[in-house]
Amino acid sequence: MSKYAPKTEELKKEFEEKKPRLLKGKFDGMDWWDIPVEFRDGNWCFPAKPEVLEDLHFPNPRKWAATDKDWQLPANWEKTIRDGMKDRLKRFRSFKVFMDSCVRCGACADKCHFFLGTGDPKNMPVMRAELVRSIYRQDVNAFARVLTKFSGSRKLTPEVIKEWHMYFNQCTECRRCSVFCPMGIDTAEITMMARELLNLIGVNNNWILAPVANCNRTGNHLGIEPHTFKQNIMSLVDDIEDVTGVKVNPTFNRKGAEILFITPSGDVFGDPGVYTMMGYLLLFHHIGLDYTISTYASEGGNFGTFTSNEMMKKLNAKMYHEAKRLGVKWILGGECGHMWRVVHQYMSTMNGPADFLQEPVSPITGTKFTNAKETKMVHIAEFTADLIKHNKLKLDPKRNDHLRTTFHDSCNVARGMGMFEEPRYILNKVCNTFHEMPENTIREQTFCCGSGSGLNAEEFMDIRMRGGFPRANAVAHVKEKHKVDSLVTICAIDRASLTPLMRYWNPGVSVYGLHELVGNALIMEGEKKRTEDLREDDMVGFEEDDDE
Amino acid sequence: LEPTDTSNFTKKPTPGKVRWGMLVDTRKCLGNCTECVVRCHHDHNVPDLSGTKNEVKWIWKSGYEEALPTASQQFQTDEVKHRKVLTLCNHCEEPPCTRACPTEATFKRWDGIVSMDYHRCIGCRFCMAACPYGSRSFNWVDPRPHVAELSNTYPTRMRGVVEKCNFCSERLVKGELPACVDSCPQKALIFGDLNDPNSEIRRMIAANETMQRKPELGTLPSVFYII
Amino acid sequence: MIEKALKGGRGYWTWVAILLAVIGLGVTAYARQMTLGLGVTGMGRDISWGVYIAQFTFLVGVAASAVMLVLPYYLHNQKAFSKIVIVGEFLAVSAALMCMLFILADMGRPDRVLNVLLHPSPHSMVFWDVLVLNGYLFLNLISGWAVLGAERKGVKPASWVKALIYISIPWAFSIHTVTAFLFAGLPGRHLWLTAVLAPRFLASAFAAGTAILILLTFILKRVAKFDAGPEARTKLAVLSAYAGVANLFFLGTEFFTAFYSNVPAHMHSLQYLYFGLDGHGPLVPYMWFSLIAGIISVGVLLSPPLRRQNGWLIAACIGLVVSIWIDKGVGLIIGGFNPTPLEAIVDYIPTFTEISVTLGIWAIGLLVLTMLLKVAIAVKTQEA
Amino acid sequence: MRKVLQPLLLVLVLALIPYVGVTYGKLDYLFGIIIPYTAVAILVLGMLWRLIDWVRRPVPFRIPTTCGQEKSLDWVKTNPLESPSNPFMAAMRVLSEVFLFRSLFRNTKAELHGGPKLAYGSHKWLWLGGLAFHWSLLIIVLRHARFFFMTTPAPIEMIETFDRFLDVTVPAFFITDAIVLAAITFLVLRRFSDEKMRLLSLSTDYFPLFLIGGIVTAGISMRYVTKVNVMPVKGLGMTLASFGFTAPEPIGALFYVHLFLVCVLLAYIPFSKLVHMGGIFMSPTRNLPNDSRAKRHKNPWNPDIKFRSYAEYEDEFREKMKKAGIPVDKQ
Repeated sequence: MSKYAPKTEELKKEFEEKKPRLLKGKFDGMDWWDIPVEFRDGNWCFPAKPEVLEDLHFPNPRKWAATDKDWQLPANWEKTIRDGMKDRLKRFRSFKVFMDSCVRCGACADKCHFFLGTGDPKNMPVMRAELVRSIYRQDVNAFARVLTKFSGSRKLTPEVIKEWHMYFNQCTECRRCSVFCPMGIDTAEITMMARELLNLIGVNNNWILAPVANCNRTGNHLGIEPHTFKQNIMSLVDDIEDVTGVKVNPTFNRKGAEILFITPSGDVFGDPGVYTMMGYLLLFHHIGLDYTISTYASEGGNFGTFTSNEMMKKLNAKMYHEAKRLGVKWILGGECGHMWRVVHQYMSTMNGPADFLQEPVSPITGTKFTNAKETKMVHIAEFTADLIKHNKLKLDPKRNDHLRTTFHDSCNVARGMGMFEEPRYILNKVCNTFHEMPENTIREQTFCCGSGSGLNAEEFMDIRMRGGFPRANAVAHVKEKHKVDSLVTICAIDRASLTPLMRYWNPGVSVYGLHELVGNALIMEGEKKRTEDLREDDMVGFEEDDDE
Repeated sequence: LEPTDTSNFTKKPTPGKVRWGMLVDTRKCLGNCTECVVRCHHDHNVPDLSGTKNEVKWIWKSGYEEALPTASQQFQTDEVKHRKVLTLCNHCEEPPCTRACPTEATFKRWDGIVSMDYHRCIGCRFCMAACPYGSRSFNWVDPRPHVAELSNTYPTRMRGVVEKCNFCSERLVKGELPACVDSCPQKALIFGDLNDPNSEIRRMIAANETMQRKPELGTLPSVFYII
Repeated sequence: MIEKALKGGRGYWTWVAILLAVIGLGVTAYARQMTLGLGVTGMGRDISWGVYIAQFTFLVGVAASAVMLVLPYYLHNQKAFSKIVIVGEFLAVSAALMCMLFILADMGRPDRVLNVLLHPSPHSMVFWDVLVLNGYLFLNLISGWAVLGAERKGVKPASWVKALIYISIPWAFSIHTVTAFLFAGLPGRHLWLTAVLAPRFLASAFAAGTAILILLTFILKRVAKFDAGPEARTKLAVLSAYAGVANLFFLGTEFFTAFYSNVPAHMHSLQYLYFGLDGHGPLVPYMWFSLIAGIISVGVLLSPPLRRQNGWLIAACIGLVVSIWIDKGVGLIIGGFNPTPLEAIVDYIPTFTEISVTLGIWAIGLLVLTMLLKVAIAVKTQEA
Repeated sequence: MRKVLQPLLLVLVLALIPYVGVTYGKLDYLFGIIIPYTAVAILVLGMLWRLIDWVRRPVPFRIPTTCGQEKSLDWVKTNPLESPSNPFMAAMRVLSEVFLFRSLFRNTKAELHGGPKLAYGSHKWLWLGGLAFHWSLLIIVLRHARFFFMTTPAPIEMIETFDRFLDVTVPAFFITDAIVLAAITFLVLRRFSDEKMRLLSLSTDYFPLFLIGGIVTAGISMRYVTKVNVMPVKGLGMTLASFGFTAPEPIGALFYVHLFLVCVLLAYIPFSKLVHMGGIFMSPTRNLPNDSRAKRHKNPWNPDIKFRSYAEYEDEFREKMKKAGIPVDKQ
């Protein structure tokens, strides 16, 4: 369905030809550094436009393409890279320890979805790290320099940069590799470092940087201006009224509200994210929550994460800034993967302390969210699970009987937060048919959508479909065994990226946000007789009577 | 340890050339005499655990019916019925014990003696079940504390291995008779080469009617009894 | 898949804790035995094998009985057993492991156990028993694990797995045959010196082992909600019934041969067991209980209406297992040593240490079985 | 193949050096006194430097890899070991990694089947082989204490007792000798047998395996095959333990091969992947508690980044916000 992706049959044939092994191609007699880098349609992302780089004051704005022979690297780029590496080795113990400790045991080798999908040996996490480690040895470890080939060192050349660009844009920073590494080596960390280094010389990804520029200016990745933002949400309010007969009433930038709700902008704009937004609005209305939505801090996500730590901090700072300005007590965050990775592991360190906020307490149940007492930001799933546990919601799970669900543990929430039970608890309470995917593909071992960390570009569809293959394969398993037709996730990027992935590998499986199902199941006060879900699909058992 | 005289081992032994055997003349064996038992157990550092289930014995006296159960008991004299019979390992020609042992710890020597390698034995006691005569003993406990007087004529054994009469093979190599034979005051024990027709034992067997313990089992014991 | 055995609910961990406690008790007792020697047991020079070898003999049968699932399933394609074949295989693993542990416990010098292999003795049945038992354990463990792994992955097991399973079928018969030959090849032990011992071992093994499998299905259904299905249970009940009948028949032939021939040596052991001999009869009530319980249990199993009722079925299986355990474990071993070669009758009573070690080994076996079954059920009932 | 042969040849050459040096060069003192002290010094100083270097670098963010449910709501069952909520449990996590190789225990193997279909089977051979290798190595090293102490310490004596449980050879057979050889063999072969491992292995991955294998082989040969007089070894050990410099008594050349290879290993450790023995303690993904939302983690170099303030935002969009009915700070 995209010119950048091979036909499903072709890809299946490729997998069929190489089974049961995972590698694509023959490599006997070859060293990994001899394997060439090949850019073709579908396996590289368009570089950032010059104007975007200028907006962000990033170096080396120019027009170029990955398929160009000359990438127009800046003068002294070698020195820039080396200095940048030294600097980051000095500031990040993780980078240093990960460079030093890998024993190349290979436990991580078949754990990366990009390796599983492409069969490219350099997509093994250990090899991905070696791309940098081989330079690290050459430049940093004097002893190893003596025995170049013996220790796998090599010089920094433009080809190395191309290789870095290729393979560090085939890592979605999902951290699955680090789950299995006996040393805990996290290739996602190395990818972050490599991307930062590449950004130093202007090798980047427009699909990441354009939203970063947008978010910097308008507060959200899509560049939605405040009046548009409000209009979009009001449009959803109308839809909610159409479906339920209930008119919800969100407020914007309201000072004095108790809670500031922040969610990714995709929930306000794109399919199928908007339905999750409807779920939020219905939930808040159902419990009478005193909340407001900010058009200034209108983005939960943080594409700065995929760019640099500084940019991550810069975009994230708006949350506390707006919360302080509006005088809310605490922040409630919507469903997103990388948003919550940032909030959970980086936000307080970067932009805290948040002394101006109060320790989160649910106004409905009185529950103290002690695990968020420093960040003062609560995940919507924790919030909703608490409500359900205390029987504060009227739910009719039969309303989701037209859906047979399975749950996708989003990488960032799974391996960056450890949130496994709350969404499942909610899901089991709002729908009657939930089947787990195979054991080695869920929870801490969950597979990435293949499009996270800014790799969601259409021109990258080939790699996205390959990278998403393990996840799609797991969905195919439950689809075949349990007739699952709905993939539920709590990640905004997942809702956008899993949809084409399912269309490609598992036609007929739709992607849902968790709170969309909550919205379906909520019995609203004063609602009309509901026959359709939030997507206006008919609900089984709720068809309109012929009399009406 | 004192140096071993290897002169007696100048020739490689020929299997089947010699077969040691013993003839017990129960008529001469006194009922309450235990000289042979005492001597044997002393020389071989056999622990004294008699009276307990952990008893270890190489040679002992049994009742007539117990030693020779399949012999006819009908119409025997009271004296015979109450006679004490010296019992020890029969050093069978077809020993069930060597067949049973899983580690070849029990083996049959070139001279007919059924011997043991105490370092090989795993203590499975399969040999004890195999022996139809009850000739074997297991070291259920550490034997050394129960040896009243340690002798330097034979090494002690450790806990967990099976042991039995060895026809005093350590003495035989010096050309001496077994300790029990040597110690018998009544000369009731006749020891010799069963393969030598001119040996005393062969002549005695030929001259007297002899019995063996459970001959019907086909083990071909090397110990004979004159009742 | 081992991690499956490391997760569980309260009941599971409670059970594991109990087993570990018993194992601790057993290990302590074994340490005492190792330190002080086998003298701490009730065994002596006359009764030189005791409760350890008795358990070993019984458990060899339990291990062999897995073939009653494997054989019909793989050779005759009895689909009814598809769900519990793995249960049988893992029961065999657990039982074989216990067998070897009991042998180790019974050894005077366990540190020299490798001598059996370093100095191989083909003439010794113990040598072959070690081989077949180890082989059987690994055959069942590897093939069961491989089949389970393949099922976990959703693929067909490798072809060599089937080969191993087919090999394990005659191997199952061989382990008990070799065990029988351990006893049957000894001159002078008249109770064992019989051609019927091997088939009797097999019959009792299939009867008791199958009964244990039936009981296991009930336990799994209760504890793990894993039901093998009434069809499988019925088939097992029928197998157990007929094996039980065969076992009783063989016992009857033993009695006839001994008493009709009126050979004292042959009669004495049976007399000692069932009627007492020379004033010694400590096992008489047990043997009669075993006989009666066995007959009743087999009767229930032979009766379709009764065996269809779970209560009766469970009772019959328990009765049959106890009956055969008494007969095969206690009676056979002790009866074989009495009278002694010197025509004496010695009473054997296991000591606390002996019993503790026995319980500990049973606990190890149950723990291994629990964990293996936990893994198997987790794979077979996996939601995904 | 070349990346396998090179380290193998290197180990052989290294083994030859002391043999020739002692046998033909009479360099007992060099190989017995100087080199051991040097190697130990390199090891100690090198590892010290590594650790200091690692510790010196900051851990700016809490980035534990959360492999289990975090502590959130009271009624949610958490996994304190895989997602530790406090430093103690984080320490427990590290220790379980160090002593039980927990993450490797989780290992799976992905295979493609028809369909296409990805199947993930349990794959614990690496865990088992690695665990056996490391634990045997530790026990072997500990057992060497008998050369450096007048009387072997009781705990090590107990280790020896269990290690030589099997009574099959004279001198006593150490189980860990067999295990470590089997484990090394397995670890080497698995790097050959798997296509992925062949690709990702470097020469420096084979070298320590061959080196340790050489040490073990020399040691086993000294004990069971060629047999070396251990009394002067003990003498040398006591000398080294007390920092003496007296010349060693005559010892077989094989002992010096053994010792030299050990010295090479010791000296090699700080400059190789063998630093992983320390690195695992330092790994931020494993040694940090997952409590960053409850307890602020301080970044020593947290930069002050200028971001777009609300005021700037409102300045640009004030009119449109008014038109849409969105509250504004300045009218």
